[in-house]
This record gives sequence, structure tokens and C-alpha cells, in this order.
Amino acid sequence: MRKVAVVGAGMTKFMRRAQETGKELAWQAAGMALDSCELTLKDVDCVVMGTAPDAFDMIHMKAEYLSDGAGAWRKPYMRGFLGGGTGVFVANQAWYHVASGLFDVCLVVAEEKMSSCLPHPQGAFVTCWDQFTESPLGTSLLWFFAWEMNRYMTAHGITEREIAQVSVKNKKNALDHPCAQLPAEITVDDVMNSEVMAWPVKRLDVSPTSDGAVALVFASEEVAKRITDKPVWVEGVGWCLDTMYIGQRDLYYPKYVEYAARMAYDMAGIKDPRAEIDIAEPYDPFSYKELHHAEGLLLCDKGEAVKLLVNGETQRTGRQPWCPSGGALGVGNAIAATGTMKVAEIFWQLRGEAGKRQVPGKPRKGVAQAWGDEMQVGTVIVLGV
Amino acid sequence: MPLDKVTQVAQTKPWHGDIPVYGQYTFGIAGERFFRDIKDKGRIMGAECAACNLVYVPPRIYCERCFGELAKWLEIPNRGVVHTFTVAHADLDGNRLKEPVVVALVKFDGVYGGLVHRLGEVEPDKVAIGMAVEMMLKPKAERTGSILDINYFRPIQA
Amino acid sequence: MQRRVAVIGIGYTPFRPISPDLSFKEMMFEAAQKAYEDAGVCPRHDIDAFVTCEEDFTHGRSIFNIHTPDNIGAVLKRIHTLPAESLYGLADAYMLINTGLVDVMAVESHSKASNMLTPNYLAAHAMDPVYNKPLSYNPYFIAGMEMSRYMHERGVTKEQCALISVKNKANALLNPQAAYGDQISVDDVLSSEMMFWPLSRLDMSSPADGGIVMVLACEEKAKILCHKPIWVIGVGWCSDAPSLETREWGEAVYARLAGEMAYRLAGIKHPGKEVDFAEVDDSFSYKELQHLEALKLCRSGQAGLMAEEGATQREGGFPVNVSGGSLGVGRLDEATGLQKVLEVVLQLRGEAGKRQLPNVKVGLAQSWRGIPANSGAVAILSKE
Amino acid sequence: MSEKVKVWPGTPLGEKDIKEKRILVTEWQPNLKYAWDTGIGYGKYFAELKKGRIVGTRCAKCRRVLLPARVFCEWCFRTVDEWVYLEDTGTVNTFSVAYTGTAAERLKEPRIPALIEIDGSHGVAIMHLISEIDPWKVKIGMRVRAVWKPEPEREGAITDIAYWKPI
Repeated sequence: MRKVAVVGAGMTKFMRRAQETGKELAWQAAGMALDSCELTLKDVDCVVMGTAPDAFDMIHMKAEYLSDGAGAWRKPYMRGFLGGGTGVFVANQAWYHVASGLFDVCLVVAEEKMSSCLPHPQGAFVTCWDQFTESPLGTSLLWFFAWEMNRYMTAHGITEREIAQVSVKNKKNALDHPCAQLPAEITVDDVMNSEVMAWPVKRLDVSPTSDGAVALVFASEEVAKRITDKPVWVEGVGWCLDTMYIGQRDLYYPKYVEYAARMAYDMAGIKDPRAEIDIAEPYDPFSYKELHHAEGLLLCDKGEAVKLLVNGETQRTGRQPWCPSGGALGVGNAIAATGTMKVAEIFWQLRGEAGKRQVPGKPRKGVAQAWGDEMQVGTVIVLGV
Repeated sequence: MPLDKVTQVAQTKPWHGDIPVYGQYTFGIAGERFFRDIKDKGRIMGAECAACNLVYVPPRIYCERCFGELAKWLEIPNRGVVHTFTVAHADLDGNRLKEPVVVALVKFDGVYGGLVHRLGEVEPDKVAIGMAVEMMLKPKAERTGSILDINYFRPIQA
Repeated sequence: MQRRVAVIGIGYTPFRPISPDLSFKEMMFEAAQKAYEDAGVCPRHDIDAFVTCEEDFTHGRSIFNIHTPDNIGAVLKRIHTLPAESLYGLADAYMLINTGLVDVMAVESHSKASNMLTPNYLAAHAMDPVYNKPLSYNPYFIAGMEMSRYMHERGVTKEQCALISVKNKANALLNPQAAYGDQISVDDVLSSEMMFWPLSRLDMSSPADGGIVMVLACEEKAKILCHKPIWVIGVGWCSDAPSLETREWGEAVYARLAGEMAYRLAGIKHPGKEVDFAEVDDSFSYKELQHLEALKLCRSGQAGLMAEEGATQREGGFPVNVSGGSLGVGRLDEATGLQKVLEVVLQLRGEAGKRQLPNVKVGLAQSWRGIPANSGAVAILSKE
Repeated sequence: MSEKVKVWPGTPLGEKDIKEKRILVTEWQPNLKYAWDTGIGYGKYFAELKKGRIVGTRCAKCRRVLLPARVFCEWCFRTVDEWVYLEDTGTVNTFSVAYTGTAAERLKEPRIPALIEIDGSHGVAIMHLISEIDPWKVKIGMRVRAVWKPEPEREGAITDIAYWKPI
């Protein structure tokens, strides 16, 4: 299989409301990514766009609209889509654009402008669920997370206070992220006392809605070695989608994440992810999700993630840091862009370029993961140096 | 044994729905400035890419061809030519228009791009590609900062 | 070196203006079941990855891929969605198989256009929200403007465009799957309701419902599983400037560049000679002519004359849209591109019934993303 | 990389910037309307709900009950074999006490959305709402029964069940 490397990354601030249009955000991130590896648009063979539902930007076929901002003018340009899992999936897609042998340099741009959706970006989700049997109930996005969190807590006897520590950790990590939207020093009590939105989900368990863009540059081995002495290799990719019928499966465990992770680990030759993975960026749109996903990523036994958290092993200075970036809870959740931000974070961490966020001990292998749809999608990428 | 298919029209029943959200869009960095200029000063501005030797209308903050940043803005004369046009006989709801609307892409001299708008003060069958037209703005008091601040383009009388 | 990739199975439901007997899920299932039967594969065991091509608002569901895996046998497997024309799905599968990660892959797309009650608003919703949307025009003005400029630049006449509608609707009469076959005359087209001058009602295709699934495989698997593999020898796709203001209005640049990419992969130097027939996008009559020129399947500015001479008729020297195209079959939303591929596969297999072309070896399928987009894809398929 | 970049792009706005018209915005009502074909499976599911019954299907190969009713088994990828009528009682699989509506608006009285495992389905759940109980007394594993709308008010929809109440 052809070797593929990530060679550049860029991103905009994550913001509740950006003045920039989606195109402008895309250009800002993409331009920065190209600058970072000293390539120009001429060097780019193809472009992959990652952006979640059109209902956020409120533009039908929004990838078409965004294409010039993403640098796709007169280039092969494709948009991959797996709901909230899109951000990591497009990295996988860029990998196969290059690994196929068709292209040498692929620019990935992930953009989201959720503030365009009124009365509130959450309203977009009511257009997601099954139109016949689910949406007519007035189904809210938060119900799903509340159900899953409740099921997860009940299955393993985990408490809300324990889960709250994810928010505390990630918002604190985000204090060191220059693009973060909601960095904060908060306590478990702050989380517990925050407004109940859909019990057991409280306001500080939830990531914000965001506008922002992130871009990555992928290159073939030959090009990567020519333009950088610090390529970060794509070692494994995986993606998997479970049935849409939510009542047909048990929410306490994300089997789809496990399947996607196994695909990626198999490809990367990873036998024991707990020992071999140095840093992880599991998707954390809600506090419990980081734990839930870490279990799916096989970074611990089922129900055990919370122990690693409570012991401090997942802190930036811990044995295996989770979400050293600050994650969706701290940096912001510009859906597709957030997944790609996680890939960018692993890229920066493995190159030792994460600044104040740098995880000590020269990490060599990292995994980024995103999740999406109706509690259905796992997308995973393993990077290494 | 497989289940029976739907075999009678009476058994069919659609389920109705819509998209119960709407869009609110900022104009962006370039759009904000472009429409403020139209609203307040009644002029069209373009943005130049020196590397590609292009002047963008509508102006942008980036060049779509080379990705360079466009910092230099310049005023564009409000006279242009019809690059292409159509005579629309149906409205957005699909209804027949009583008075057809001539929609055109108006290009300006030396400019990459142009503006899509309607033509006014002209019979549809008199319109031709290459026809010289000028921009007709709404009175300043009625301008809100929108593409609709331009009322229409009309032929320049020779 | 590229791995060889073949279409080893096809499945589709009839293309009809409405389809109230099936939900979209049941339609996807029917097409998938037929494709897997045709390929002799079990999706649960034999297929490594799936791709579906659906756009959210076309189907009225955001994150449409939520609703896809069950219907094509992809639960807990690799499956993703491209909110794109379905020919992009074929290209995507071509890439994935070429990585070596995947050996057998399914591509799905379907149309439930009849379920979308406000199609003008749908296309309008794709326009630039600041510069174009506030004008609130019927979005098909874009086709009128494009036709106008294309005719101006290439000296094509409205009569020549009308010939395309006449040809494709007549071709569709021999296609049992086509919804809009008819015997019409150039006068019928010219005298049909004027919509967006120069575009008349009969220059425009009408929507249809239908589902299509294809199974693709690498060479080793294709040779084991299939006695009539049809090889995908080239794919290409391209986006030109999306904005109405900076795009090219006369030439279909996206089709030219997508075509060049596909020809390069297929090792084709003289498309007009090496390709035997084509299914190109004909969402509007003039689009067929514009695309033939862009794809270098005729000399620049000659497409209209070629139509007049009858060269693109079923019996002509270079048959185009023998299936009936979108004008004759109906426009299948995102599935339109796969319908083009379907016809090419049927012709190359020799399974095209009464409309079978004699001695065809290489066929081309091309698609355009639709109003108001400015992008599209190309696939070249070969018997050998 | 993070170290090299001094200024990260992006121009954040506050809600006030828009409310007080400090920046230009434009709005668009998409006006997208649909009539989705219910087809065989959901067509029957709705017709039976109108009659006050919950219907699923069964796959003879994996023996699972599929709910809501559908005509093919996604796991075995084959058409199913029979309709099965289920009880209108069930067990709470998981639930929430929701103070927010679909567009994040705050509700005065919370709703209790739940996944309810329907009796006779061997643990397959449907999405619905619980009522007639203090929200903080709801428990996973609680037994509930459907409260149907009066027959004349039913339209063949999931909302023909008004809500579920504790047994």
C-alpha cells in the first residue's frame, strides 16, 4: 500500500458566530495549511471537503458553494459525509485519494458555519431523525445524548460527578489553545450546578455550537520526504456505520467505534492500543462521550474509562492523554471542523509543535476519532512518526 | 414467505414534512465592505489580484485561482455589458409571470466576474449579448446594504 | 500502476415519475438485492465497503447517511455518503479499490424526486445567500443564461438543441425503463411553452424516481465472480468556479477537465475515435451539445452540426444517449450519473435489448451536478 | 505550527452585532416541502397504529423482531417473513428529563422522552414519551403502558399513541 503523510495543517478560531462567510473561513484555514508546508495551490492535485449537514450553513449542496474557498477551482473535488464523523472521515478520504495512486497532494478542508441556522443550530437536527417515527415526537438532539449517558451510567454504575471531570479537564486543556471558544477553569460543582438541559445532561456537559474551519495537507511518500523532514504518517484508517434503528441496539457501548478502531489498528499493526497509543483525541461533544468513545477505541475495558480519568491518567501529563487539545468541549464544536481539528492536534503533537499544549515525552503514535449520525458512526485515524 | 407489496392505490399514503429552520447569513469580510460601499457611497468596488492580474467583482478576500490575499480595492465604473441573459417567464413558485423578467450577467471592463441582476427599461426582445448597460441604484434612503439596493441595469442610450 | 476495477453487478428499479408503492428505503433495498444477485455476492460477507450518493435537502433529511446502511446490507461495515452526483461514487470506489484496502465495493444512489414538492426552492437554496438568493428568481434562469451564451459563442441554434430532445425522447421509446419516451418533432419543442428564453419546456428534462446499485471489484475478484466484467478504465471529476459571476458560461470547463483526467487514466488519446458511444448529461437539451464539445467527442463548435447530420442518433456514427438520457428516462437527482453508467454497462454486456448497439467496446458516461452547480464527473468503461 | 502563527484568523461576532445591526445580514426561508412515500413497512405500521395496534415484522432467519415494522432484515439482508402484533406495554430501556425543545428553547414543564422496549419484541425499543408520573420517579426498567389518543383523533402516525404511563 502506498504510504501517505500529513504534512501541513491550519485552522481558524472557533467562534459562536463568525463574520466570515463559510468560503472565507475555508480559505483562511486552507491557506494556512498550505503555508505551513510551503506549498501553493498549484501543488495541490485534489481537494476533499468535509462539512456536516447543509442545514447548518443553510445552503443546499453547500460543498459546491464552498469549493472556491477550499481551493478547488478547476480541480477534482469531492465531499465526504458521515454526519458528525465527517471530520475524521475526510482525513481517511484524503488518505485514499493519495493511496490510490491517482494523486500526490490532497488538500482537506473542513468547514462549518452553524450560526447560519436559525432559530438555533440545534433545530437542524430535527430534520435528521426518521421523518416517520421519530421527528414527529418533537425529538431534540439532547434526548439522544441523555438516553445514551443514562444507559452508560446505569450499565456501569458511573456517577454524574465522575463524568463532569471530563468537562473540567477539557475546558482547562483548551486554555492553552489559541483558537478555543470556551476555555475555562471550572470545577465539578460548576458542572453539577449548571442548568439541567435534558437530565442527565447539564449545560456544562455540552460542547458549544461553533463556526470555524480546519485544513490539512496530505502527500504521497515521495512528495512528503521532499518537502518536510517531519512527515506524520497515516498508519491506519477505519470507519463504520451501525443500523439507524436506535431501539434495535444497546446504547451503553459504541460497537461501531470499536469496529472502526479495529480496522485502523489492524492496518497500523497495533495489537495493544492501550500500550502503543501515546495520545488520543476521542470525540467529546458531550462529557461522557469522551469516556464512551475511549472504550470503543479499546483504550480501556468497558466501563473502566472513568477510572483512568479519575486517576489523572488522561491529563495532558498523564500516561495516555485524552483530548490534549481541549476537545469539542473546550475548543468548540464546529462539527466536521472539530473532527479535523482533532487530526490536526495529533499532527502537531507528534511533530512537537503543539506549543503550550505539547504533551511531554515525545509522543510517537496518536489516534483521533469522531462520531456521528444517530449514535451510529465511528471514524478513526491512527497517525505515527 | 415475503410480505405482500402495496397492491392498491388506496393503501398508499405519503407523510408530509418540511425543513423547519431558516438561514441568516453574514456578508463576510469582503461582502460587508462591498455592500456598505453600495449603500453609503453608491459605488461598486472590485478587489485586485496582482499575481493573476485579475480584478474581482464581487470583491473577495482571496483569489480563487492562486489563493493569494486580495488587499487592494478599486472603484469600478457602473457601466458594463450584458455577458449573457435570459427572459424568465416563471417565478420561484413556478407560476407564469405576467411580465417576463430579463435576467443578465453584467460584466465590467477589465473585470473578472460581474453582477447577476435584472434589466429594466427595455423590451425583452431588444436585449442582446454585448449590449451596454448601466447600474440603476435605489435612492440612498431606501438602500439597506443588499444586492437589491441595485434596482436594475438599463441600456445606455447611444 | 493502477489496479484494474470492474463493474460486476447492476441492480435497478424501474424509472417512473412517481413511486408511491415503495419507501425510499424499500427502493434502495430492491435495487441492492438485484445488484447483489446479479454479481453473485452477499453484502454481509463479500462486500468490503459501500458508498451512497445523496444530498440532504434533495431527500428532505439532514445527514442522509443515517438512513442508508440498513437498506443496502452495510450495517456495521465501511459505508460513507458522498453528497454528490453518483458518478463521484463510482470514482470513489475506483480509488478505494486502488488502495488495496478494499476488493469489492457497492455504489448506491436513488431518486425520490417525486417526494420533493418544491423543487424550484430546492435549487434556489443552493445559490449564494448574499449575492444571488435575495433576487428570488426561479433558479432555472441559470440554464437559460447558459444556453444563451453557449449558442452565442458556438453558433448553435435553437433548432439544433431541439433535435436533442427529439432524439432522446425517441430513443427512450426503446428503453423499457424510461419514463418520458415519445415521438415529438422539432416544431413541438420550439412551440412548447417558453420558460427561460431560449430554453423552452421541452428542452428541459423532467424528474423521475428510481434506485440504482452497482457492485465493483478488483481484477482478481472480478474474474472469479463474473463472466462479463465491464472494466472501469478511467474516471475523472472536476469543479469549476462555483459562483455565477466568475464561471465560464459558454464552455463546460468542468466536463473538459474531468474528461481529460479520465482519458489520461484510460490511456485514450483520440476520444472521438477510441470511444464508441457516450451517455452524457442532457438535463437540458443544449447541455448534451455543450458536453460533447467539452469531452472532445466532436470538434469545437461542431456539436450542433453533428446533431443535424444525425451522427449522434442510435444508428449514427457516434450514438449519444441511446438510453434516452435524462430527457427520455427522466432526471434521477443524484442517481443520474449511475443511470448513464448503467446504460454503458448494459450496452457493453450486450444486454440492451432492442436498443443494443452493434460492436461497441468502449463507452463513456458523464454527469453534471445540476443547477446551479458547475462541476461533474466522467467514467470510461470497456469490455476488455 | 501553533508556535509560529501569531494571529489566528477569524472574526468573532456577538449576538448584539446582529441585533443592533452593526453588521449586514440577510435571511432566507428555504420553503422546502416534502411528501415522503411511507411504502410497505411504515404504511402498515401507521395503518395499524390508527387501529390502536403496534405491528412489527419477524425475520425467520435470525428470528429477530424488527420494529418499527419494515420489510427486510438489515442483518440478514433478506425480506422478512411475517407481521407480528406486539403488546402496547413495555419496559423503559433509558430515558431523559428534558427541559429543552427541538431548537434548544427552554420548557417550563419537562418532557420525559424514553426508549421503550416493547413487550413481545424481545427487547426492541421504540422512541416515545412518558407522562402521568413525577419525572424524577422514572427509572430504567420501569413498566409502562401506551395511552392511545381517542380513535377519531388518530391519523395513522406515531403520535396516535399520546404517551406512555406507568403500570
